[in-house]
Amino acid sequence: MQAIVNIVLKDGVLDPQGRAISHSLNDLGFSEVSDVRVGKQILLEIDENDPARLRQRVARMCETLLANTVIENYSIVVADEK
Amino acid sequence: MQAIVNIVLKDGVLDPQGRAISHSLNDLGFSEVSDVRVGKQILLEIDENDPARLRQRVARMCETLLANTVIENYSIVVADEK
Amino acid sequence: MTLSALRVAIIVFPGSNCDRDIMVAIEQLTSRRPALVWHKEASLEAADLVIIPGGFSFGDYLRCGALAGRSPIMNAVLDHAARGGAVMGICNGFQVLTETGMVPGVLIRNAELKFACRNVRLQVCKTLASPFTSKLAINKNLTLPIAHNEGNYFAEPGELDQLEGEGQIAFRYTDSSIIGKANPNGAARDIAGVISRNGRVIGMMPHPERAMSDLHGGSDGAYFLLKSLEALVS
Amino acid sequence: MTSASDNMTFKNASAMGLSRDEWDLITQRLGRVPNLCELGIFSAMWSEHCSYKSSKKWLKTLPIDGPQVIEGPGENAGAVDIGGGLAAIFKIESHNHPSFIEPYQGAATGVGGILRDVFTMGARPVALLNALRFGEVNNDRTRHLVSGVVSGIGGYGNCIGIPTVGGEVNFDKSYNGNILVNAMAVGLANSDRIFRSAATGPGNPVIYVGAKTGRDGIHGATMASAEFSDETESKRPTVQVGDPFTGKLLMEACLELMASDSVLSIQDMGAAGLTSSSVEMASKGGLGMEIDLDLVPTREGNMSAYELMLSESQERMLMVLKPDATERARAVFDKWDLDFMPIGQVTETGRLVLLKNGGAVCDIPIGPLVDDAPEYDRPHGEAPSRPQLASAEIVTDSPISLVLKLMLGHVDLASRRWIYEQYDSQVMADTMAGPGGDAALVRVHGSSRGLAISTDCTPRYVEADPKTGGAQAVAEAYRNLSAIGATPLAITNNLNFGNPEKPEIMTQLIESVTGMGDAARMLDTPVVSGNVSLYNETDGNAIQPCPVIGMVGVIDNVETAVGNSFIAAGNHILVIGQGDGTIDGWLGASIYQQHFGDNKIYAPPPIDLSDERSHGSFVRQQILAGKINAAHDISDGGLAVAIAEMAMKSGLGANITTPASGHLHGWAFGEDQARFVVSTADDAALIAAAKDAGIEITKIGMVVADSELKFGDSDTISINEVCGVFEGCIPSLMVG
Ligand SMILES: Nc1ncnc2c1ncn2[C@@H]1O[C@H](COP(=O)(O)OP(=O)(O)O)[C@@H](O)[C@H]1O
Ligand SMILES: [Mg+2]
Repeated sequence: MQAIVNIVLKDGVLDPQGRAISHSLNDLGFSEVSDVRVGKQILLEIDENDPARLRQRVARMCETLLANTVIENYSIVVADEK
Repeated sequence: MQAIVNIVLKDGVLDPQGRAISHSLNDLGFSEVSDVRVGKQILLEIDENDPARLRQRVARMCETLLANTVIENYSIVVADEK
Repeated sequence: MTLSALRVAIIVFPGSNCDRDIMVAIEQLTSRRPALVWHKEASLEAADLVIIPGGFSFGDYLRCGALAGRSPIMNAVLDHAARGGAVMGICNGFQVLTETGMVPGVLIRNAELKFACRNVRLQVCKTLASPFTSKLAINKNLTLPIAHNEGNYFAEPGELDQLEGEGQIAFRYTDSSIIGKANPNGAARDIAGVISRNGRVIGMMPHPERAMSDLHGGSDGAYFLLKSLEALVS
Repeated sequence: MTSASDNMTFKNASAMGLSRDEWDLITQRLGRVPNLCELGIFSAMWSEHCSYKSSKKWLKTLPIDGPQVIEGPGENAGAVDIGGGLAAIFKIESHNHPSFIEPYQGAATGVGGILRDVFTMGARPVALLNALRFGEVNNDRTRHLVSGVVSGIGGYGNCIGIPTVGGEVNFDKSYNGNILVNAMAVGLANSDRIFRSAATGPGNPVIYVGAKTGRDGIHGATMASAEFSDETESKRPTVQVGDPFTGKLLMEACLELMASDSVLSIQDMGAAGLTSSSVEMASKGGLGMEIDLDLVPTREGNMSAYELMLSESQERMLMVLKPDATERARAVFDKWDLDFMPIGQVTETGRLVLLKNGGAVCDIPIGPLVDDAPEYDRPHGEAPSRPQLASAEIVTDSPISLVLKLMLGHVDLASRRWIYEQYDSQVMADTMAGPGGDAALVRVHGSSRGLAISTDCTPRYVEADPKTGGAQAVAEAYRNLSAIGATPLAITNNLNFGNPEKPEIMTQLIESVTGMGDAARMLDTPVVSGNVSLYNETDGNAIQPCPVIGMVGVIDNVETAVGNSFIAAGNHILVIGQGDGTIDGWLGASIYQQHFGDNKIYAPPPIDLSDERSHGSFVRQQILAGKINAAHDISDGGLAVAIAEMAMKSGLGANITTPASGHLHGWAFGEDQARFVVSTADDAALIAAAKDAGIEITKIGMVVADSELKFGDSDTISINEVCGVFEGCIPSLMVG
């Protein structure tokens, strides 16, 4: 089964990358863009058929490795739960 | 309005980061993980009220800047269309 | 034409940080100071060689070279190249060139996911006619420094075959007594530098401007640059 | 002005780390109780970090003068004359705690902060170094911290384009819960164009430049007190995130503006952000300042006065401009896409007045903030006396080559390549000797002059005997500079210690500062800047004390410098600072003891400062005279390790004559001080010169073409084999 982890910076944490992209988009004529934040999306292929257990395991992975919980929040999407 | 752009590497494009994460997860005891791909998620705040036009503009941003279509695929989620 | 008549323009983006280094290197060889051109300029004065220097243009944000590749000055650089003008992209400059499609392929994260700063040994490949290789002996070895986080050259296997077939690979990482693996970043087929189909544009990861004399620990960079400049004036 | 509900009590002050006496002093000086913003400002200015309240008394004992000194401690960084109308401007600073919480960002912002200290003075930064201490290496947490810190240092330095040319790192379990990340930056300026921070000219505009202010790193102590929160907005401590790209733009913009005649005074916003920058500028100028907080550029909504004043958002500066320079300055910052905002003015009142929403939210006299900052003479005792370890008690008779292999695989001796290859050590194209040598050597751009730089400290010596250890750190840096042929000029220091409220920690601090001062005086290297980091403890256990020295020196012609790699077979190998008779070797507190001894703390090798001075000068003179073609100081691991390092770098081997009697291991691995290994083509001339100078010297062998080290007649090991151990250690530990 597949799981997707979306990782975004916590509110208030500076996102210099987003700021630079926002500037560039404005310069390229996309003046309607007022803010950009950049996150990560991690797609996991996992041998596990039970969506609940899958979600639980992925949450563990986020806490141990995938997310830097000091500055990032994560959310998990389990494909077959959708 | 908000738009989200998800950017993933095309199949066949090497993903060193995904591979390293996959290894690490296996080492950490998550042996059920068989594959990991790392993508980007770009959250845009845009002054535009028409979802269709929004999507069209964001697609232009992707083609001009946000994605490198040689190696990346992108998909657009427009918040209020969901 | 003499070397001192050669007009070299160096493009400067916010975050470029090897612009001065390559300027000094070129001046050392030609006795003529290259022009520094700010990225917001829309036009480029006539130049015999345009150099896109190393550094972290726009902080390497989004993708290395992506934001720089869309700067106003790049339209002028593309026009220059379309007219057959010579362009050299070093390190971040190489990344800018791939982002704008001026040379094939892309540069992704180093396989070991670490920044790598050290000397590498390169082998000069047999290429199509190009000022950047024509005066170098085929199979000659050059020792040059690298310093990058995204130098892992990638293209589809079919495209790689084609690049090899057409003679568009300028340099490969090769075995060395230097400590560490020959290929420092996982680049496909050990590719360290490629040239465009017309031979006039080169993108390379190593930094010749950091190997200009024995005080730098070697002068192969001076040798490579001098041979390229000589080819451009002849 | 202060609404009653906003009145603070001692409880609030205590939550911000202030003592009862300090609280009483504040209310007495103000003649009333402070409000939240005012109290925050007092607590920040009177914190250990800003006020040096525990260390000030002792820092005053350090030598700070010399003909070379242009600017001593007190400014953002120190400045020394290096000749040719130029000044080297440098400082070291710690970012220990943030790096433990978030290693990448903590280390990155540490580098960004120290760079701002240097370019604030009008200097273009030309080199970065660091001093790192981590816990036991066989530990996932340590690995995580090492890789995060190293990539964070590289992440900032590589991007901004300043080469990281050297540093040092040790591992010890006392750092398990409290790592040390000290970053040093060195810059160059014309000696008559140095900028300072004292505000001048009442009525002159105060300008905010750089990045916008967010809620980054706001004073952690207040987070505990929920009653401060008049908004529901999260008040959790947010980690400061470095933005080297903006840092680069800020550096270029500031240097461009400072080249014009516009800036009167300038100060970066480091610890305690807008608070310390405004207070320091006003206080140094003996003036006041009025700031309209509504004008401060922000990236988050609804920031309170308290948050605006205490935020530690990165890449920001405060400047006082000449009255007519505002538009010229604005154009420069526009070009670099940076915020530029006049937010107030210099006043004559001697008060800090902050306006918000049309009213005053702070009105306090600046004098007490700075002059009345507490200064403590904390209780201390005497350093414990340590037994001497006799070599006979510990040596074995294994062959030197076998012991050498073990030693070179010790994490404190092994190659640091895994670390320093992640740093761009060559950008700016003036690095003549980067990491891997004794001192780093950076050419002054466009000239033949060179700056030599090294960071050093041996915490196990400091722990065993803080006075000797403090002196040794200076002496080792002095030796590292001398070994490349450079003349040492001055030092910066970073005092990393545990909780100063414990007498034994205070003793360590005082004794090491005393040793450091003695050495700095004897070696003519006054202290021009520095930083103190206290309370480095977890669960009541202090770190091994670590007073790091960063030393800067000069060499007139970089071409005359030598490295620590053998040059040619047939050269002679000699030890300077050691006579034929000295063969017992000092093994107490050595790396050899760590391998073969017990866990007791023994006396470290004694330091003879006059020997350090004369041996260092001798080596320097002989290098400049072309009589020495390679030199390496003897430090951790002793003579055999020094020789092995010179051989590994060159690929050449060495035949070494071992002494006929005495303790072979003491001879090979003793850490006696004030010694160098050198190679020369003309041994007779060098020996004669040493005799003339009254310096002990011993010929111990020859450089050979075979890639082998040979000790005595039959003990041989290939360079490949030692290299494998030396280079393999850290990479394999990092894999886990
Ligand atoms: N953290 C580090 N960052 C950069 N360079 C380092 C670091 N640690 C060690 N080095 C480099 O490795 C070499 C050996 O370090 P060290 O053993 O501390 O030298 P020494 O004993 O001469 O002081 C030096 O050139 C030093 O600059
Ligand atoms: Mg040394």
